[in-house]
Amino acid sequence: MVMTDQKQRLEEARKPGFGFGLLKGMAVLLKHLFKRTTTIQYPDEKQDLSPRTRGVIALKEENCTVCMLCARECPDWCIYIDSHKETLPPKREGGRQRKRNVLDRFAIDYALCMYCGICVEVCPYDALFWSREFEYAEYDIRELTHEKERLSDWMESVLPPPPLEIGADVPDEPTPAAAQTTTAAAGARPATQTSSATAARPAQAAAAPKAPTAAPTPARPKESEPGVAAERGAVAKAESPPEASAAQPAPVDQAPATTPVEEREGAPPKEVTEEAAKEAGIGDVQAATTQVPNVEVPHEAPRPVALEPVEDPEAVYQQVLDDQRRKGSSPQVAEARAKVARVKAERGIRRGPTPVEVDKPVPSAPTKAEQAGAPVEPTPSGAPKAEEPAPEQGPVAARPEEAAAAPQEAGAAHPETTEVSPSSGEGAEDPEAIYERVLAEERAKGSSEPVATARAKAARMRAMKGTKGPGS
Amino acid sequence: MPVVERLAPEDALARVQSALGDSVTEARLNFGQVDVTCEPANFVSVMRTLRDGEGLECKFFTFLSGIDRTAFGGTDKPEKAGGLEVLCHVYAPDRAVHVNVHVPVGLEDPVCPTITGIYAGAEWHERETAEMFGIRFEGHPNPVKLYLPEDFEGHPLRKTFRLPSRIIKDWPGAKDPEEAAAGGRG
Amino acid sequence: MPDINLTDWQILLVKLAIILTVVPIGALAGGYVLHKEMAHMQHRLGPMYAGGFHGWAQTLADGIKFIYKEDIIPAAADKRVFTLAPAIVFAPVLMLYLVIPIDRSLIIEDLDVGLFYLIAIGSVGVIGVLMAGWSSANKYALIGGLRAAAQLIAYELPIVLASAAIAMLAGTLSVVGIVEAQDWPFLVWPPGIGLALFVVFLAGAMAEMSLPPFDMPVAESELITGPFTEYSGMRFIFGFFFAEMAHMIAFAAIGATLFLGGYKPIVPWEPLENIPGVVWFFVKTAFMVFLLLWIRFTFPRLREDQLQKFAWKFLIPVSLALILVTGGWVLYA
Amino acid sequence: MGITEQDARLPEEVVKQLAEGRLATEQMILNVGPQHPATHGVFRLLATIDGEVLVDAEPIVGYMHRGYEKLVEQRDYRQITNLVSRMDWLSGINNELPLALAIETLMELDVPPRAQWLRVILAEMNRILNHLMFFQSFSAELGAITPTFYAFREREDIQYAMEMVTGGRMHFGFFRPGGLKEDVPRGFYDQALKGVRQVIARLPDYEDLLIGNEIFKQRTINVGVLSKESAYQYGVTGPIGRGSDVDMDVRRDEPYLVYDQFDWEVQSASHGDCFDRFWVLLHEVVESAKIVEQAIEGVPSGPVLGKVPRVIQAPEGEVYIRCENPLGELGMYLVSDGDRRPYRIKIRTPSYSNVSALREILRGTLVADMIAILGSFFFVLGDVDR
Repeated sequence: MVMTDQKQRLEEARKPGFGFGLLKGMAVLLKHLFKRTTTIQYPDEKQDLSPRTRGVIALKEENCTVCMLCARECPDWCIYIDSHKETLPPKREGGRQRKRNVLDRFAIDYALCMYCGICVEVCPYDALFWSREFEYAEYDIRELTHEKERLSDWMESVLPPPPLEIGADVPDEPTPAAAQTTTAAAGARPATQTSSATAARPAQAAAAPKAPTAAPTPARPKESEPGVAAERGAVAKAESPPEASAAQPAPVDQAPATTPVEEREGAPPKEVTEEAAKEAGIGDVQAATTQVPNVEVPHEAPRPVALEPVEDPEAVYQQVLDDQRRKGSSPQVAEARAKVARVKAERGIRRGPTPVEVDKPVPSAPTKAEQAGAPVEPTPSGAPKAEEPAPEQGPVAARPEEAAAAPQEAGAAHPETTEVSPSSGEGAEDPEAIYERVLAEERAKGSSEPVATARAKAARMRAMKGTKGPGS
Repeated sequence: MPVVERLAPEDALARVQSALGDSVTEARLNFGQVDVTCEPANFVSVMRTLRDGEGLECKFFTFLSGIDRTAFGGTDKPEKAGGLEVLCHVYAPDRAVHVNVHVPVGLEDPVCPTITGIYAGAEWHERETAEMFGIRFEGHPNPVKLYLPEDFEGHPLRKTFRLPSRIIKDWPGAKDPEEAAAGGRG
Repeated sequence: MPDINLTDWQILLVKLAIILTVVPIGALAGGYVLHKEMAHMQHRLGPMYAGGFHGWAQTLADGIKFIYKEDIIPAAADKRVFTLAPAIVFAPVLMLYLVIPIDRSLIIEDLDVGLFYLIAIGSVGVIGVLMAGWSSANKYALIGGLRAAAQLIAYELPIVLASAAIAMLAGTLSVVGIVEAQDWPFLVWPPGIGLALFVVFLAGAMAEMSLPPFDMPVAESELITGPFTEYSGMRFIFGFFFAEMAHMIAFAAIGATLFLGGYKPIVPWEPLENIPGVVWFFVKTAFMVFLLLWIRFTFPRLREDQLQKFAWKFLIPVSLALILVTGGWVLYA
Repeated sequence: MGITEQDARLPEEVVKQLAEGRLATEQMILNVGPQHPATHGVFRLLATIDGEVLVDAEPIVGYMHRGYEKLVEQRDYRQITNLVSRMDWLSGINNELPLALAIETLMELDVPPRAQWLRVILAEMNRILNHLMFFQSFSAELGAITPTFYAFREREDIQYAMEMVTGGRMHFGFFRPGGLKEDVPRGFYDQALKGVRQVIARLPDYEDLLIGNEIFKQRTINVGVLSKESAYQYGVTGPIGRGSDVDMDVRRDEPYLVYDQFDWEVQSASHGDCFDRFWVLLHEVVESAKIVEQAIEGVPSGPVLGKVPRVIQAPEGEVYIRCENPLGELGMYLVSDGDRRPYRIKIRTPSYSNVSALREILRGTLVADMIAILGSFFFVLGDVDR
């Protein structure tokens, strides 16, 4: 009996001792005297804080559309935004005059802020981020109200979100049952209609009903418990249906992009992933399952994406570099991204549109799922390549083959996102058309009027500027 | 001791009903817990029965508080609004039975008998409820404020009490001045 | 000793000067050891910045800081008693150093009744503690002062008895005489008796100095700082921290002298005789300081009544018995 | 001894007692707190002492009352999650749990299995953090300073794992109605395992330092005995209740999340004194560590957020949900009228009920025991005052 055992130990412990307990305690201290200390000498050394650390809120000013969502959701009423409207001349002959909000003031009173992160969470345009910075104490409480200049400075220290742990998934994935029931209906839909985020899902949905615990990524970091990993791998192997892997080359092109640092750097080395994937024989499923956006931010109309053909690594490098610079990334970041792109090009890795090669098509949700970009595996089956000039297909360009190969998996695509997702070929669309379409979509989704308009406007603006997304 | 006898919620309800009989005006199940409503006059006897009653033995006192239902339903459904009530929750550790006792009290001079004689732990809870809702607990051994300063005016958890912090400052999330002055959503 | 003719007064002044420099330096060093030993036993680094190398100047910096702090006397305090108390705590501690032999001839005053003197002077400081507690007009201070007084009464006896046994073994009350009597340190010879006496002495000394686990008079989680709750600045540092450190080192030195053979080598072995007595003395004192601090960091504190019980029902009977045993040893061995 | 002139000025009763040779004593009011090292915050104990004996001790609370129950009525559900996290600042994520469960119950939301398992992991890690904190504060109050630093060292690894996931060290704000805010980052399992295994590996040291220490035993055994009957009467739960043989643990009695899938024991002891409370506290750390290890082994894959409407709006209704907070039963009685803000939430915090029992057991103890009892009552002022 465990209970009596426990009681017995307690009674044993309560018996008076004869002083040996004192000596034992002294021995513990003596033992520690000769151990290395764990102190971090703070101002000289600093702990490597987690990328999610809620240190301070940084503002990416260009992305702010003055939608006021953050200020409205803030429980402490500590965000102050001032703006004015500006009228721009029509971009084309005969077009409408455009109005846009110009941010005059964006201030956060950190004396009031409770660091809950709701503003970061609700921001539909990825203008707010958590930075790990925490050394911004002031002598006067009034000086804790930081204006947008200071907030923008902190963008420098924003890290890309870390890759997710084994078995992570999209939050709004249909439950196994739902997946089954929706299979038929969704299966009929052309794959091109699925949004980027959804693209990753079919295989998983297919696998899910059978083995909810299966399909962890084999790309578990080396330091992980070998036992656990092996076990998991085995389970996954045994349970994941072969079609699943075949069906899932899916480079998920959700594009983080807004974060200044190359997301992929956070991912485990590709080689490891590949090897492990081969071993487990489910590589692609994994890839798809591990990285997906997991935020409840509303789905936004994807933007037309121009996929330029890129062959030569150096060219890739240059192109990405220019691209990044144009977008205003800091030089280091731009260079890092460009290098990553080049390395990929050199290795002949052909991926789907990733944040590097192609910019992020979806302005909101997926951006927070940056890890997505990471260990997506090169697909032997000739899955979408970044080089493929397939502008009409937008983010989902990758999908047709798979859809053909495994219609029932594709069918499991998330119904919600399916509806919302943009039709392909919007690349050719006129900004005004985009505006109208996005507005209609948002309304259909049930977004509130201001949000819908704001999104639509944002979409139009981006279309006009020719940028690829607010995150750029 | 872990739970010795698990009761289906219906059985629990039946037991409570048979033990309390007419002293409660209503008894029903709510998410697996027994909800009873009784008059203030019967409150003490109901609590005593719950604590000592055969097969009930709700000896664990969870909490006592109040609910001001006068603004229930908001402006949309004002017909749903109710009055003020005292809510007491007790639990039978041996049977995992929860009983919520609702005691409606009048809005004008709300009075409720104390149950400190049955559950000693009710002392603080009653003091808190008294200052927060303005409900007087008759016979309470130490009827002074618990949290609030002695000279505090008003009863914060009444719906008529507005949070000053939401009044003195304009809502920064507002898109126009009227909205701002209206104090936003809260 | 060079042949310089000094008057008695001049000699006295020189001796005073020596004490007044050595003791503060010792106390500062003791404070530093306290910080560092505590830190490393607790898996930390302790002070690392002040002075550059491993924060050696930390206690000095602390001392200077305290000197610059405002000296506050509570309005309700009995001012004369309040201001006098720290001096009364500190002075006897200084006087302890008079009779401790650092080497065979390095002693300020080799009194014939040196041991008796140590015991007598060592307990005077409690009067200061009691004065501080009483005059502060603070209830915590009062409780602390009374606890200190009660503690002293209880623990003076075991110390006296243990010292008496030592005097019996050495056959003299002179401290130098006691050291000379130790061919082997008393700790190991007579076997068992010496160790038992040492434990009794240690417990008594720690209680008298109110070091944890006998720190009920200060008990920071109960009485804030006990009698010194209301003190600040210089008075606090001298009455409390400085006196405590100096007292601890003094008792460490006394313990080293009485039980570890003072300036003599740890074992009577020819090669070790070449090492100067000063080195032996400091090594042994340092060991005692380490031991006292080690105990201090490990244990929770006792309760006042438990401490009294421990003293009257355990330590005093045991030390009385030890005197008998020692007497037997002296007679027959 | 005769009565001197000075004595004659004393109160008559004292003079009489002196004349009879009895020693007269006088009672004294000792204000422990609101600023006092042993009260972990602004808690005041109005103690009437006679010498070192406490004749009476009245806990006075409210110095930190922030009016949570009012504040939550002014905020929507998403905002509340971050607010309740701050009630008991040592167990933030456990505070969010009953709120999330209550909303899910009213809205009939399905929580994906992965989210449930991760919730268990996070909640139990938070429990370890909390218990280690009280382990250190209790020993520090008894005068042993060293365990403080060991406990903080152990906490750090777990704390870091929590930070990896939530971005916060105390106020996590990570549970959402329907699941979690986001999935855990890679490397979390390893960090968490490292943390809990380290704690388990070092527990023997703790036992040697305190449990086996004779002085510690003297200070805690048979000190501050809380009877089982009183524990029920005052609604005392958690390690304190279980130390008094109130063998209640919501995780076992009415399993929520997936607690019924793990192999663990409810620790309890029957003497009701400081030692037993501490014993239970320390051994619960092991149990929590066991749960964390098992949970990490078995986390299913899948989403971490179920199908949740964009605006959380609980339908009309009321429900009482309770969870086993590190310090005891944390319950929330949620009344909703269908708005996006709760109509009323009665928050039943464990520390509040536990501290209300203090007065009863403090009577007749010594001043030094008072400190031991306060230390063994493991309360967080923010949780008492709300």
